[in-house]
Amino acid sequence: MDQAAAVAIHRDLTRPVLETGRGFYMTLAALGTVMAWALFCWGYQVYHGLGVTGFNRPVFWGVYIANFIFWIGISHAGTLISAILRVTQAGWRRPITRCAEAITVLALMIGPMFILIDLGRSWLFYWVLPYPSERGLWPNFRSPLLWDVSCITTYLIGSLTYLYLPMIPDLALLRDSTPCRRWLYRTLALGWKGTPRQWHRLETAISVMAVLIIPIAVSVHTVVSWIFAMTLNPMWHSTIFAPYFVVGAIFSGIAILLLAMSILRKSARLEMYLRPVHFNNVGLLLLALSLIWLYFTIAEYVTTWYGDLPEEMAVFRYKLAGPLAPYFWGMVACCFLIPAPVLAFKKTRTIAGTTAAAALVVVGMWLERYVIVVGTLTHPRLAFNWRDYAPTWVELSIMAGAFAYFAFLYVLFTKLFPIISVWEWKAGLPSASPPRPSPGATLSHEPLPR
Amino acid sequence: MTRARRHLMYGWMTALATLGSVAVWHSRGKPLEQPIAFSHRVHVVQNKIDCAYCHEHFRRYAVAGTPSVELCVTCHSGLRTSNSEAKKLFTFWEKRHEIPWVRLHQLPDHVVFTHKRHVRAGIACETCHGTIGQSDSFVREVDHSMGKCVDCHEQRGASIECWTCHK
Amino acid sequence: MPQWGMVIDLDRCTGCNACVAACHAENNLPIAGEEEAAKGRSFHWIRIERYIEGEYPNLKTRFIPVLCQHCDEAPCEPVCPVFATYHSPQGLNVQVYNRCIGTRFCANACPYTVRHFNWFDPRWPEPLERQLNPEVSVRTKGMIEKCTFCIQRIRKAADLAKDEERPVGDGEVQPACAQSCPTDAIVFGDLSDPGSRVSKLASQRRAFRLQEDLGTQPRVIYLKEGSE
Amino acid sequence: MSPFPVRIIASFHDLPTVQQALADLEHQGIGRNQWELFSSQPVGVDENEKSFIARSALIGGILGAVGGGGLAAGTAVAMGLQTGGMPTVAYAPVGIIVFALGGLGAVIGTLISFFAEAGLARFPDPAEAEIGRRLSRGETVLSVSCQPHESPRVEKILKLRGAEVYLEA
Repeated sequence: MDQAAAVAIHRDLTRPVLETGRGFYMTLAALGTVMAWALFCWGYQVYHGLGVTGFNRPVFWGVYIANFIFWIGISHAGTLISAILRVTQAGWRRPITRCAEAITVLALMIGPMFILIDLGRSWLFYWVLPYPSERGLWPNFRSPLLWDVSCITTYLIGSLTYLYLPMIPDLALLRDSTPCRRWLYRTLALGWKGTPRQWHRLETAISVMAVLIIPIAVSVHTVVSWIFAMTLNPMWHSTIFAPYFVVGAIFSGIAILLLAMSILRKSARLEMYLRPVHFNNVGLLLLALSLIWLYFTIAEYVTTWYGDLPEEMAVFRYKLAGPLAPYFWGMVACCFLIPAPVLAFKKTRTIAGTTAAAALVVVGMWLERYVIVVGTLTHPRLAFNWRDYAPTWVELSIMAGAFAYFAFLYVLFTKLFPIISVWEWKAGLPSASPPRPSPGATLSHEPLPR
Repeated sequence: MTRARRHLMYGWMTALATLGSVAVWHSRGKPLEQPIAFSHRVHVVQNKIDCAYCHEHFRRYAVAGTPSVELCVTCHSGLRTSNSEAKKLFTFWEKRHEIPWVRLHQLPDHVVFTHKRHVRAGIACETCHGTIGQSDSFVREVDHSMGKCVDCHEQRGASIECWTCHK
Repeated sequence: MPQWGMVIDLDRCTGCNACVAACHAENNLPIAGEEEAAKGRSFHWIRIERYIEGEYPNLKTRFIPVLCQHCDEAPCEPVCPVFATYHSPQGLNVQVYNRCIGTRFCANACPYTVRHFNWFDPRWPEPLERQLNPEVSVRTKGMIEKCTFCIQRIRKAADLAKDEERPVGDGEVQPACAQSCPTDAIVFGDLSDPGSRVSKLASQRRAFRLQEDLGTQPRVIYLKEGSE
Repeated sequence: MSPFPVRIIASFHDLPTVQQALADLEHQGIGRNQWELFSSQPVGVDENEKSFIARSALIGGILGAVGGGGLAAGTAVAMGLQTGGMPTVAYAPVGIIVFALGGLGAVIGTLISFFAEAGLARFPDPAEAEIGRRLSRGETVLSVSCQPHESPRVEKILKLRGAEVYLEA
């Protein structure tokens, strides 16, 4: 490989790690303020009880659970997409895999937080973990919430591993070349030396993980959907929910990945690395998912409408023509009507076009979660109990805090670690096809000077 | 292992041991101050008075009950005691005032417990109350932890269904 | 082992709400207050649902007292992650308040919407806080609660019967709602005893159960209103 | 104590040159056990040496699945509480836990065997700081251990291939 090119890549990709501008601190301060306010709101809620939210009977869940599903969905950005691209050996994946995997790990730190916030007695959350206690009490594995605990734990550990493994050579690189935070990189690089054996084992481990993480990711959103589908409630008790949620998750994941790419491109000056072709390709993926999402949505709603069961139709009408109609039609507009044409034409599938479409999809998918959770709960089977729901300032503040927290963590991540894999990018250069044969053993012998 | 590392480890071990002993000491509890320095030992061991004589409700009710000042006086009026503590009893008696005994055991609100059922099942007082009958002081000896209850219920084949004990 | 059940004769129910009040007094139900009740946070372990049929002036109002149905195949039970709700051998669907962590999953899973959540710590206007029942715990914020079939009364009757070495007799246990019903519409007893009053009523042809098609096997059996 | 007292470290600009140098060394009787290669880029290795990672993932997965099944079924039996008319051990939930914890076991198995095989998570050798610096500049580093009398010859071969050589005792 060209030495100069390697040096340039190294410089470009580690620049965001090394150079810290005023914008960085201002961003962190702004996000930190929102987070502090949200933290105060959460404290307020724990102190007074969940009554400070807009929940009531029968709407026992609301914005919090909608956010839980939304963030777990976002977490499908990374690992799943990057795993699929790796397994299919798509060459254009190189600049976006780590960016996506980081989204996964960070979103997985946000999502389960909402379950904690949603608990009536948050301080007892550890009762859902299986551990021996003097009471001899264990959690109930029949509960879909325990399935979630198990699957999300697995997914979090799996995606952390999957983020970490390809990062080791870059951590070693930073350990050896940066003047700052060396202790961090030395600890995390674990003594990586770059011997052929290590490289080979790394590639094996990454490919094993890529295969493992796909079924794990699918299982996570499957069990998230089963929280709803396992109940008898109208328009929750649906067999389509598991694949519908998985598709929605990948859909919103790709959208947030596009947004992250677009922001990073500008803020970290990575125009040379995140090129229009990447936006084009990810945009096409987004288009495909938009169509699949539409198909699932139609399948879900048309069967309900045709079946015309009174309990289900109550929810159906509330969503499509009742107070939730703005949310529902907003979702349709944001998930399909606007982004699909934008993504379908080459002329609009530009960086700006895909970014705008992605932003809409993120909003649309949040609306979808909200409509699913609230729509059904407002209309339980016994009509005497029907009631509306509106979130209060506490819920909205905590939700804003979660978004700020995610952005905060992401900014911090890009500050600490190169967001584009340096070694993978170098390995992807055309001149750098690594020679595969065993060194020393198979090369021809030239006459040697004595 | 480096020197610093070893020191750090010793530090951790000391901290853990300290924490552990503090926890043990704390759970043993301190003796309670009562309005009269009453001694169970004098009554139960020396004078061979049955628990039921003073804690008279335990066969029939949920609570065992503390004796009324009247009950104390029944015996003590016949005794020529020069004990200063026993004299305090008569000041309460003369004022027709119950002795404000400090309660030793208080189960949480969510627990159902009746002395009656346990006594009728043949459980001796000492099984839970330990050696308080031989003691001069008031130490909280009863283990109120759920594990203790469940273990005993399991051993004796009593119900361990949640609603047996929780309300 | 008795299998507790309840029969509610809708023909006799006048919708007077005596059962609701009695239940409040017996089971330490907090008073939500006007403002909270308007938000849908009232507490009534038993509630009288009103359904109005017809157009003015030809109206007919129907009442159904709805309480926890103590389903044999209760949808609320398996979803609890911490076993705070489960099925007792006597057929009661029980809620262990102090084990509840407040996921509210059970409340969402219940097709009868009879579970209540403590949004705040309980409050009683003066002097109602002085008439709390010591045999029923006071639930704190963040817990789910619901009708227990007045389990404290069942427990008391069973305790007495055990002392006297006999089974609990029919009619010996009366939940507060049944006791206070002026028209005797609510009958409680052992469904496994064919001679009990509740069994006899339940075997009438008028008997039906709420949302029977869901397969939840409720323990509360309603008797249809007579159609003249 | 290594039988080779002298260690020569040389850095090259690219991998093909290193391979030529290695061929030269082998011709001179310096075998596989005497050199070590460090690269900032993926390099191939002898494929005869099979990795255990995939099998370790499988073993971890099986252990996790068995553990998960045991945990879910064991809990149900130990608690013995009936819920929703379900059997004590309900198969569908157990299956889900088996799947989730099987996945967890496989991930952990992969991670552990990767660390073990790649020789990671060990205290680094201080000489590697210099190697690391050179790697971070995009160079490829070759470290050759040899007897003192061989060292001039080795050094010469390496230099002829364009390496920057520095000696280390």
